[in-house]
Amino acid sequence: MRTAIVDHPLDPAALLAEVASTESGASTLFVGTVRRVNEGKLVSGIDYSAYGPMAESELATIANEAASRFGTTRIAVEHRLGTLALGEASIIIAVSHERRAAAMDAQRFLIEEIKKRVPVWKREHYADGSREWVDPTAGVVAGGAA
Amino acid sequence: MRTAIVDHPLDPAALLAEVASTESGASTLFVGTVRRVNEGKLVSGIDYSAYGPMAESELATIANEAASRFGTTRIAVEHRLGTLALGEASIIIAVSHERRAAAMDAQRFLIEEIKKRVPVWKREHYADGSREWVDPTAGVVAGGAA
Amino acid sequence: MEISVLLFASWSDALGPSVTVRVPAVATVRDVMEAVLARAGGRALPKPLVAVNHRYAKPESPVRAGDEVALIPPVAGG
Amino acid sequence: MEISVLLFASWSDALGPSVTVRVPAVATVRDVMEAVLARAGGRALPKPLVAVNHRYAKPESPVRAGDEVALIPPVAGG
Repeated sequence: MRTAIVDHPLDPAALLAEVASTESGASTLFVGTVRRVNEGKLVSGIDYSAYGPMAESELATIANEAASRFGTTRIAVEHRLGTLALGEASIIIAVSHERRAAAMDAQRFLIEEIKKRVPVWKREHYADGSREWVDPTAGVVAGGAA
Repeated sequence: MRTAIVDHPLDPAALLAEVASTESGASTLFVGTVRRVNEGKLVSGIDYSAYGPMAESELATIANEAASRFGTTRIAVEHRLGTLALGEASIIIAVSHERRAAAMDAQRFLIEEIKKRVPVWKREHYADGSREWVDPTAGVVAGGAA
Repeated sequence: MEISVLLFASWSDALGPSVTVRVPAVATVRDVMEAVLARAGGRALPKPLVAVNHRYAKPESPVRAGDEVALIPPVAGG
Repeated sequence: MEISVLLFASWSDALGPSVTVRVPAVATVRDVMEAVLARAGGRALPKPLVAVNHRYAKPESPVRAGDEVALIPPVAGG
């Protein structure tokens, strides 16, 4: 099991190889990438930043939860920080398990918990030159302002 | 969208690259591999064989169903035939989608339907020298014998 | 009419890669299946489905001369 | 006592990477939060959570001198 916050391009094949095992019947890879269009706006890139030490500890905690919930320690997660171009990967989650259903369940658990809990923020750059911090709770929570 | 029955080793990174797009926010990869232990028996390898033309058409049909059900044509599937060693990949499913939930839903739909419908068979070779056709319905359907 | 039926996996091991069976001129998948089962005799073989022209077919579906018919034992791909 | 609070994203843009606030000697996360909110004045900033020593903390959790306290605006990783 390994989780890391990194500042270099991610390598999906390396993470897949890292979790592979002859005990496994299935491996899954989740790759989050920078999308050209978000909420109707043309994106040109994204800055990812984090509260480093907490992001690392929260990532590790989530991986431990996945391990005990789904019964595999063959988990590798890397989250990238810095300025990413369109199509670049911001996160890769690799899971390998004896059983395919558990591998897929663990994959989904990991990305959903990471999205909710890991202190990472993104500022989208738009084609019109503007920038904005992405707030997934905006429009969900009433009166979100401090 | 591309599906194929092949007789060479599979390349996960190539399939991931094939479905990638700047329109996508998420890509998933499912890799099925030869497991060392199955039903308590030590496996030394697996022969995969198929009813070729039907396997190809059924794979393509399932990919088309996934495309219309989940709204993405960025799907690539390769199923390998022949004799595979422990740890080798028998199938790779790559899906890319604007939204992560749909990418993961499509991944699961594809592997479950392929397991049910594509006419591929495997004969496991065991460490003790014996061989056996794998019958996922054995012990499930009463009186399965012809 | 005579219909050649493709066999796979344990069925192919037991009876060869194909068998030719004789069925009525107006025949169904069920007729073909029964004719092949008769060839299997008492062997314990897993219950198959039938495909006609590369698609799974119901027992009541027609089988015509020239159709590609195959017995599909329980699949185990992926 | 004085507590230094780390800020991120839009909060950091508005108030800098950290602010130091004065709270009672026996203080809670809520006390710290209120002191930081006072610094934000009327600015529209997204509602944050608070972390103490790298873990999310409830409003009633204690804050002690030397704790690493951070305001966590809505996260958007992955």
